[in-house]
Formats: sequence, structure tokens, C-alpha cells
Amino acid sequence: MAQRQRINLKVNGVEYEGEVEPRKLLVDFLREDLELLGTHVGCEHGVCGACTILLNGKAVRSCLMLAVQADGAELTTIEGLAQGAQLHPIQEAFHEHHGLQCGFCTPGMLLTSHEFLQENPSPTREEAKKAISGVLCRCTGYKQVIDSVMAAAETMKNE
Amino acid sequence: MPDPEARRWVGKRYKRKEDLRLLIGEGKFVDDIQLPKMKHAAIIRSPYPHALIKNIDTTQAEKLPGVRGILTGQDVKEMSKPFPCGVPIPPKYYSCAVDKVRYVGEPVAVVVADSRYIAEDALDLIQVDYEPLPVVMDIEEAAEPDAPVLHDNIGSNIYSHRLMQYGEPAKAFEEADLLVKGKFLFPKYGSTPIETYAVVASYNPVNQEFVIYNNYQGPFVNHSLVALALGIPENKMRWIVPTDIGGGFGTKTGVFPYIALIALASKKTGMTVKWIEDRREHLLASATGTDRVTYMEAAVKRDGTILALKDKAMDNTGGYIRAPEPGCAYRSTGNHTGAYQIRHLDREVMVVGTNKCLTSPNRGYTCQELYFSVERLVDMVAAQLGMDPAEIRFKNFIQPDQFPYTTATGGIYDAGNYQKAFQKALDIVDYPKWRQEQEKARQQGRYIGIGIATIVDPSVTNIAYVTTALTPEQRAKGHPKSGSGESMTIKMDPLGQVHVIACTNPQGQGHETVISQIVADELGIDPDGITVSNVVDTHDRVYTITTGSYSSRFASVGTNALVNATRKLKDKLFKIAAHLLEVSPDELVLENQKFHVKDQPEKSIAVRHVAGTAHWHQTALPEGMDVGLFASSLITMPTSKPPDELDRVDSSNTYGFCCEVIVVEIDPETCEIKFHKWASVHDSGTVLNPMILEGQVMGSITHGLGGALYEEFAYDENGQCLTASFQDYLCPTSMEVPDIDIGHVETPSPFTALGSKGAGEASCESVPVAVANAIADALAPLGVVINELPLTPSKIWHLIKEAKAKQA
Amino acid sequence: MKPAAFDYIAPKTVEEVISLLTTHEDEAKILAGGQSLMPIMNFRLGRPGLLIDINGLDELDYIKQQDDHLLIGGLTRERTVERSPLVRDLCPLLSQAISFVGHTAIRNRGTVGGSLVHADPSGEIPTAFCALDGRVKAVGPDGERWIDPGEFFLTFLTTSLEPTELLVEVKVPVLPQGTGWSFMELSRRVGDFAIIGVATLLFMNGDGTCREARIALGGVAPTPFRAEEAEEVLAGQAIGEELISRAGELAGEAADAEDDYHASAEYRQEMAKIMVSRSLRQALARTGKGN
Amino acid sequence: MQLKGKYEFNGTQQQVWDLFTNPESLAQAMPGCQELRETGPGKYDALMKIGIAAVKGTYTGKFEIADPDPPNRYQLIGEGSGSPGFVKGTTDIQLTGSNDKTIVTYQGEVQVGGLIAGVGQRMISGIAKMMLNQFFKKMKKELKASGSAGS
Repeated sequence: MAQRQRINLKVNGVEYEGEVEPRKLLVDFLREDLELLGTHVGCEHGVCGACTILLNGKAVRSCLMLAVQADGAELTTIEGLAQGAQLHPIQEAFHEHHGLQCGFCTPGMLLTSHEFLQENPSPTREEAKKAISGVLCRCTGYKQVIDSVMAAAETMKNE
Repeated sequence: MPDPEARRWVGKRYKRKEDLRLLIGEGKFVDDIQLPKMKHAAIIRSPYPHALIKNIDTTQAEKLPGVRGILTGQDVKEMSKPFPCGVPIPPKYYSCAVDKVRYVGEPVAVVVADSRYIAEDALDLIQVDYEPLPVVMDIEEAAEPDAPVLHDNIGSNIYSHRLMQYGEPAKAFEEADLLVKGKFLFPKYGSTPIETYAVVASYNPVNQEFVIYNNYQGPFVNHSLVALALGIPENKMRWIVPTDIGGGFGTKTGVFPYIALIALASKKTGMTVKWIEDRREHLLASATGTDRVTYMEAAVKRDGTILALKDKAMDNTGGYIRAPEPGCAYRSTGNHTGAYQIRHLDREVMVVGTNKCLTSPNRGYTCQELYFSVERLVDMVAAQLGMDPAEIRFKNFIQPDQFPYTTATGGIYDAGNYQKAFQKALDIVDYPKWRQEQEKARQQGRYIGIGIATIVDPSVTNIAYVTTALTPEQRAKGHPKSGSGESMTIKMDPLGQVHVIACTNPQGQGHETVISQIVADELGIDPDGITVSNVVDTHDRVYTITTGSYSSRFASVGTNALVNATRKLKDKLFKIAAHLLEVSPDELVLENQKFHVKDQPEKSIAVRHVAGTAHWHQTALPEGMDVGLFASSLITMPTSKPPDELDRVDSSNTYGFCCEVIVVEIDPETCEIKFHKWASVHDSGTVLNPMILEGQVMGSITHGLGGALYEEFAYDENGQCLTASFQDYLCPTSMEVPDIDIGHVETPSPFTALGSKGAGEASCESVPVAVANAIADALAPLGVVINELPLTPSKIWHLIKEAKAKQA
Repeated sequence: MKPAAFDYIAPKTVEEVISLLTTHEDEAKILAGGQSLMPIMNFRLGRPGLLIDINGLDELDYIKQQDDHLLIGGLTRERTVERSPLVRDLCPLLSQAISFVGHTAIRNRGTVGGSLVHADPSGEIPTAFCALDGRVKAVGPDGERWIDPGEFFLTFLTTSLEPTELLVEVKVPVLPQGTGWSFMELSRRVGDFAIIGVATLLFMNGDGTCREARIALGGVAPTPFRAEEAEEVLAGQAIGEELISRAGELAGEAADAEDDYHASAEYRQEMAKIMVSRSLRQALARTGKGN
Repeated sequence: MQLKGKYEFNGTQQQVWDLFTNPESLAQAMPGCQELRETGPGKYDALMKIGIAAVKGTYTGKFEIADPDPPNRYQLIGEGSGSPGFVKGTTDIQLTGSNDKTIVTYQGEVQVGGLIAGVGQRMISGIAKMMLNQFFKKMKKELKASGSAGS
């Protein structure tokens, strides 16, 4: 009940154990308890998409989930995309095509694109545009973000 | 200026260095800062737009376990002073409401607790008794003598009021064949960066020093203002802005009152206090652009020549006025007449207060307000003369051979070829073809419209402009202000590697990358090897009062400082090399990281040996030369002078050009808007990095589109903000942004080292009016008057309905 | 924006849920997908004393066909239903309607049952459900019951579900071959709440006339509703432009829209006419009988 | 926000007037009214528990039956506040009877402020109307219950 609850979860392949108050939002747990600061808080009501992470492979808003709900789950955050010094093809594409400016919405953009390209490896530009429409960006005007997603699709296909 | 052909890196699509931390979640934003003893603040805010605070009872909240202290308005009044502001009688603006609230969301008290969760629990336990007062929400009503007064010490709601005359407007209006006038309403809209305001403050009671991490857009003038408000020496307040800011667009200049507020919370509670603004707080009470009412009239010759403008513009800075306001009303003085040869201007400026949220610059800083009236009016003039809106613009443009061109209001336009850029935009959309399409469409009862805006985009603010808020007489009494300086430092380490120290704290504009490109060209080295540190730290950075990222300063004055510093360093390298080779510097050539004597390649010394000598063998340097290898430059733009006695001022120091040509179609049933074609052509001088420039342009187009169709801070008649969530304040998503053809014309600026100037704000100034012009053009046959934004389908539907009713 | 404190429990069976609801009636709130509830709690508009998280009830996550109906577990994610080939083939109106709900990340978490129970008058799923004459199965202390079409939505954010009941299953019909269907909406931005949403169905006779028409509107009344008079003018008719615009008129008159900041009541009223006509045209085209 | 409406009651104007000025029946009909205390002639303090979806709140408020003109009209002035925000309003209540039917019309101005106004604007006017409907429906029941009604 209201007292803290133990949770076990895997984030970016690493097992974590934590104890949380039921009301603690998942995004706050990731940032404060696990010190995974790559996931950003933008609106806390599920509109901006900056806090989007992968929950068992599915993109979700980590501001609209409680940490206790992640018990037993496998999460991927932006810290989990690159393999050491090797950027993920989606990260490479965002770098190559200037898919980010201030970088604050970028974690949400990357993970949203990641799920999208898993489901739809050869998207049309319009599909890619729709796919990222759940993440607000005030810097880029989205064109170069869409360029990046399309380029990532290309490289990932040829891998 | 080095021969552009010689440039290896400037102008190239060089990938960003910043990405390599941001892409892996290793950016450093204020919210990422964890410090010992760090507690968390939450702010209780007024639910009333205008009310007396009768009592604040914090006893229950103080008892809540985990609460470390509470700061109220009374504390703030005792611990600080009101912020200074450049108007004749500033309101008593503290970082927190003292005895009266003047807008919904105004801070009333701050709770410091072990977690943000507990702090918010405590807010629920604080009892505030308010006595509601009558509200004033309308700009024009606020200026009426019988309006409820917000600030007794001012006695009215008019913060600033000036009449200005340039040239001989009265005479011009007599000579006119035709007078065309309109009233234009620009909405309250803003920047809403995805990262909200953030402050982490700690106070050391022993040395009485504040260390404050924040995401303010520079030291700029506000570091001094906050020190004055806190009543401390400026050097006892250290501001640190980490490497990354999650977007700014002007709004983050509004962080400063919270810097003071959280600093006081730290001082009172003895804790290090972190405050991260939440989205509701941001939408209610951070800062927005000003809403503006403009009455503008043009005196026109039958051939389409615009002789003069007469206008009255009323800005609304909300419940208080604070720096950099009243800049809203004066910032665009130098470019008031836009891209046109208009020599006479009769101008009335008023800045008023209502019970709305406070203001700050918003990408384009009131040029969108200015051009919404100027460019709408130009279209109205064309319509009355039966002239094509493109033709009338060509007719009135400043000519290429007139640059540098001094405007009637004192702006010194550095360079441009407006005809060339505009023609390019018209060609991209195939303007004549769409005029024909429009004719056909009209016969089928379809609404196709073509919208045009051709505007001048000012960059690099001259701080002097704000003193035009005072009369020449008042100015003569006070201390003059002028300048737009920026600072850069470059050093070469003992092994010959280059590091640049900047203080421009960008919010995503890629300065680290562009700095590397520029230095690489100047020194003939590889940009990958150059490192840049670009954070604000008021204790260990060298900066000027104007330092920061706002008014698109970097590409102009920032690059000037950088090139200047780099050339100083290069000069020193030449001197040392020459000394070591026992020749004179002008006998040396720098090639492939080696200095050699002209025509004697064997007589050479490697750059790294020169660097090594400067550090390791200091007595080997020429007599009297400083040891080590570094150079700084702090320079201003030479045209950055105070206003003259006729209120003429070069309010910005470089001026780009931007034009939009937009083809829309309005669904006659639902009034939804579809974009058929859109060309956006820009001249921001020399292009430093086309990839980054495209990003800046697309960003400002999208921000402008938001203002045109989606974004507004809406209030009901009782002063409640209706758009305090992202469900109601609508930022464009990817789906709202149509395909846009971007074009560039490069007219290098003679005032900057590389010919470059600001670029990232232009379309935010031109798009709102261009879209409005397109919609007005589409609905012209119905006689619909378009003079407000945002143009929602519901609004357009009602406008059409009313127009049809009138026609019938 | 952090939720107020609450007790939390994540039961594993429907029975547990019911007994918890029965003992904590007033204070308890069911947490399903949370895409509406969590924002309300983060804003501290809602402060339930006990949160009953049903995300562990895997038994309620399914889509299956039973004769001429589809049975969808109350906890089935919107995205699962949207992408289900079964639903796309047999009840495409529902997949189509769901595709308008928020954005992918919202639909990945949001549930069909949750959306119905939240009963947002502009909700896409409630509007489609209304056109489909869908039924829901509720389980309460006295066992289970089916709630009939037209009896589920009472008013704004209010259903006929008892505080002690849990929605466990949603039942929608399989649409016969040749049924015309359409879901359309107007919203400020893609993914926003509908200013108006319209779901239409045309069940056809062999001779190409319309056997039965269903027209549901969302966002223009306290609940989604059926424009019955409009449906009646189409029933039994060979549908043409004239009937379509007549039906639009009648549907518009049946609407009872409110003003909000985004659109006036008058505009919504007018859009009801237009969107219903457009939706009927699309539905008719899908019957293959359109002209 | 402007609110107005019209309801027909099966009762004489006097009966309906008595009903609309009787604190007990008002308390019964007011959505979520927990208690109603008379603090002076025609002045009342109220405690209301209102829950719509997850938005549950307890509101304390006061209302007043001002310048009554029995049995024709009075002004209902009320305000209430709770954690979701505050409500203030003034409504003219007009009664026009013809034999044993009485039309009650109301016309008023309601202000909603605070949290709910900023993040809930989309549904405020609708929900306000809904609650008024509930109120008048209950009042009709009250009239029946009081057994005084003609029907």
C-alpha cells in the first residue's frame, strides 16, 4: 500500500532493484534513483513526448507511468541505444542529418523512431512524419528529423 | 575578409560536435545537476488575476514531515528590492507577490522540501486568503483613465508612452493620393521550449555568496539587475549555465526573477534549492511575447509609392514590466519601415499592463508584431490600388546599390539584394501560374490564396535602443548606454592543440561546431581537433553586459570576436616563429602546420614547436612578449551607438532579409487550411554551415506557423488563463508542417568578419503575416477582413459567415 | 506536477478487484492504461485514495471472434486492437477510429476498456462503439451483467457502470461483407481531442438499397450519440446526394454542442452536418454502391 | 461563462417558490451537497462533494438568496472553492406560473477559476450545464416528493 514497494526491473540490459513510493513517476525513478539522466521531463501530462522510453519494446510516456508499474519490465532509455563508442544507426542518422538542435526532445525522438522502424522497416516519408508527431520539438521544424528517420531506415535495411 | 574560395570549412555541411553528447543522453542540463544537501522547491501561485493577499497561513505546511522551510512574499520584501526597469516609473516588481497578485500564476510563496512530491503536498496545506479586485484584460481598456489600476505607484496602467516623428510625416500625408489604414491585433504567444525554467541555488552565509545554476540565456543585463535586487555586490553572485539549454527562443530571459526567488529560498532555508518549473507553471506564468494592438495608416502615391506611415502600437507586458521590456516597443525602431524606402514616420508607442502573464522576447522579438501590421497594410494598399502585392513590394524596396542604407529611424542596413531574393521566392512557387490557378479556383467557388511577406530581420541588439523609451531630454539627464559586444578567447596548449573558450551559451544553435569551423579556416587546421567550451560562469568567463544568445548575435558579433581573437593568436604565432627563425614575420608562410620562410621551405618550424616554445621555453620568446599562447577579443559592433536627439538609433547592427510566398487553400465547408506551395528565401549573408542554417530556418518557420494558426495564451474575460496545458496551448507537431522550399541568397555583410549575420528568427517574423495575407487573399472576393491571429478554422468560419451576411 | 499520495495495489484476479472496489468504493480508482487518469493525477485534479492497478490482469487482454461478434478484453491495448488483422478485417471501423486516438505511445498504453469507461464525449472509441451498438460486460459483487447499447454513456465522463463494477469485456459486431463504414474527425492538430468525430455504418440490402444506417457523433453533446432521425431517412433507401445532405442536416440539428476555446458551439453544430455528410459519402463508396 | 435555461414544473407558482426558497430541498437537489447551514436570513454555508471521473473534490461555499420578490424572482449568489479551483456566480431565477404549471427560467454568469480553469477549459461549460440539469431534475423530484404537485 502507501509504504514504499520493492521493484525489480531491467534497464538497458542491466538489472536494477529499487524501493519506491507508489506515486513516484517512472521518469522520476529513472532520473533520480537510477541516475539515468538522459530521459527528459517536458510536460508531465503525456503530450510532449520528451520522456518517451521503450517498455518491453513499446514506446511509452514515462511521465504517465508509475515506477511500481515497471516492476518486472525491461526498459530501454536513450543510454541504451549506443554500443559503447558505436552509435546506433538511428543516432548516426540524426547526427548526419542534423535531426537535433537543443537535444532536449531527442531521447523521445530517438526511441519513438526506434519502435517505429522495428514495426515498419521501409516507411514512406509520410509514415515517418506521422510516427514522430507524438514528440514535440520547438527547434527543428521536424524536416531534418524526418530526413534522419528515413536515412536510418535505409542503413538499417542494409544491415 | 579571407577569400571565400580559400575557406575549407566555413560554408560546409560540417556535422555538429554537440550531437555526440546529446545523442547518447550525456547532455548537461540544469535538471541533471545533483548537489549535496539539495532540496526541492515548489511554488504556490495565485488562482486570481487581481487580488489583495489578506493572509498567508503556512503553519500546517511547516508541520509536514520533509518540509525544510517556506518563503513568502513578506520574506521576499524584507530580503530584496524590486527589480530595476528602464521605464520612467517602474512598478514594484519583486520575484514574488508581496501584498497583491496581478496575474493568474503569480508566485505567492515557495516551499522547500526533501522532494518535489512533498513540496507539492505542502502547497495543498498553505491557506492564502485573497480579496479579489476588478480585472483589466483588454489592452485599450487598460489605457483608459477609468480602468482598474494595477500599480498605485504608477497611477495608471501605462508603463511607457512616447511620440516620435521621423522625417516630415505631416507633409507626406498631405502629398499622398491615397490613405490606407487598418487595425491589427497580434495575439499573446510564446516560445514554450521543451525544457522549462530551471534553477539550482545555494547560499553560503559565511562568505555571503550565491552560486546559482540556471538556464538563463546569457549573463546579459540581468545578472546585474538580479544583484541589485538582491542588494549584493555583483561578484558575490556566481551564475553557472551548463553546456546545454533545452531551447530558449527568447523566453528563457524570463528565468531571472526565479533566479532571485530560489536564491532567497536558499538563503532563508540554508539549503541548496532546486526548482524545476513544471509545464503548467510555464504556460501560466513564465513569459510570453507581447500581444499588441496596432493602428497603422499609410500615405501612398497612385503609382504605389509608400511615402509615410503613421501608427500607434500598444503592447501589453501584463501584470508588471521587467527587463528587457519595454524593449518590445522599441527593439525594432531601426527597421520599423521594413524593406522599404519609407522616409517619413509618425509613431506613437504605448506599453500597458493588464492582468495577464508577463512577457519576454519571443523568437523575432516583436518583429512579428511589427510586420503583421506593416505587411498586412502593404497588401491592403495594393488591393486598393488594384496592384499586385508582389509588384508593390518591388516598387518600394530599398535598391541593391543603396546599401549600407540608413533608414528614417536610424537603422543602418548593412547589405542586401531584396529584389533578387524575392524574385527567387516567386520563381520557386511559380507565382504567375498560381495566380491563374486562383482565378480558375474562384470560378469553382474554391478559396485559393497567395500570401507574401518581405521583411528585414534585425540581428545583434544594440542595448542603446531601450533608452528610446525615454525622451531625448530624459536621456540627456541619465547615463548613456550603447554596445552589443561579445567575447571569445582562444588558446593553444603546449602540444599545439587549440581550445576555444566562449560564453555565448547557445540553446541548440551549434556554436561549438561553427566556432570549430571558423577557427579551422583561420589557422588552417582540422576542426575535429579543436575543442570548445561554451558555458556561462560569471566568475571564470570573460564577458560583456551584452553577452549571451539572443537577437541572433553569434553569427555577427560572435564571429567578429572569434575571428579577431584567432587572428591575434595567429599573429603571435607568426611573431614567435619569426623570432625563432630570425626573420621578420612578413617573410613567413604558414602551410601544413609549419611556418617556413618564403621560397625556403627547408627553413621552417612546426606550429607545435612554436606552441611548445611559448609554454616550455618562455625566455626564448621575443623580448616583452607575454608567455603562453592565448588571445581574447571583446568587441562591439561599431554602429552600436546611442540614439541621437531625434530618437534615431541603429537598434540592431546587422539586418538580414527574408521573404515568404505561400499558397493556401481553405476548405469552404470546414475552413481547414491546406498548403499547396511554400517558398521561404533568406539572405543572412555568408552561410557558415548550410545544414545548421536549414535547421534554424525550418525551426523559425514552424514557430511562425504556430503563431499564425495554432498558438495563443488565451484568457477568459475574468482573467483566467485557458491554455495552461499542452492540450490547449498547441505547438505544431510534425503533421502541421507542410513541405517548404527554402532558398538562400548570400549578400555578405561588410560589418562582419566573414560576412555572416543572424538567421534563426527571420521566418518567425514573416510567417504569421504571410499566412494571414494568404488567407485574406483567398477570401478577398467575400470581403473578409483578416486582422487577427491565430486563424483557427472556427474563427475563419465565423468571419466568412459574417462577410456573407454583410454581402447579402 | 506530481501526484498526491495514494495507496496502491495490483491485484491479479477480477475477484480481487471487485472485493477491493466493494470495500473502498468511494476512494478507489481503477488504473488501466492511465493515459487519461495519470495526467489528471499529475495535475492533482484527481486524488484517489487507493489506486487499483489492473495491468496485471492478463486474462483481460484478448481479441477473439465469437460467431458474428468480436470479443475484446477490457485491458486490451488500443494499439493491439488497431493493428489486429482480425479487427481490421471484421470491424475496420474500430481500427480506423482508434488510429485517431492521440499518438502511438498513448495507444501503446491506453486500453479500449479504459477509454470507454473514461467516457470523454469526444473520444474516438466511444463514438465508434456507439455506432457499432457495442455492448460491455461488467463484473460486480453480484456477478456479471451486459450493458446494452445506448445505456452505457450517461453524461460527461459518466457511465452506467457502478462504482463497484469493472468493465471486463467489449463486444462489437462483425461487419457483414459490403457494409459501408467510415470514421472521420476534425481536430485542431493531428492527435488532439476531436472538435467533432463521426462514425457511420451502412448495412446494405442485396438490391443496393440501405437496410440500416448508423450515424454516431462525438464531441458535440455530453456523450457520443446516435442521430436517429438521420438514420431513419436513409433506412430502406437507395442513398444518393440528396438523402446524404438531408441526413447531414438532421444530424446537425440533433447535436447539442458547447463552446470551448478551440471552436464555437455554432461551428461544431455546422461541422456535424458537414462531417456526417462526408462520412456517409465515404461509407457509401465503401459499399461499392456509391455513384 | 453565460448560463441560461428554462424548466417546467408541475406546481403552482407559490408551491415552486416555496420549493426554491426551502434550504432542505435546495440541499437535496444540489449535486454532492453534504451539508447546508443557514448563517443568516437567506444566507447559507454549504459543503459539497463533487466527483466527475477521477476529478473528485470537496468544495466549501456560501450562497445567498438575494432581493427576493415572492413568488416571482430572486437572485441566487453563490461561490465555492476546493482544491480543483473556485466557482463564483450570480443567477436570476424567474418564476412564471399559469394555473398549476410553473416555468422556472434562470440566467446567470458563472466564473470558474484556478487549476480547473487552466487545464480543463474544454469541458467546463458542458459540465456546468450538466450539473444545473441534475439540480433541476432533482428539484422536480423534490416537488413530487413534497406531494404538493398537481401531477
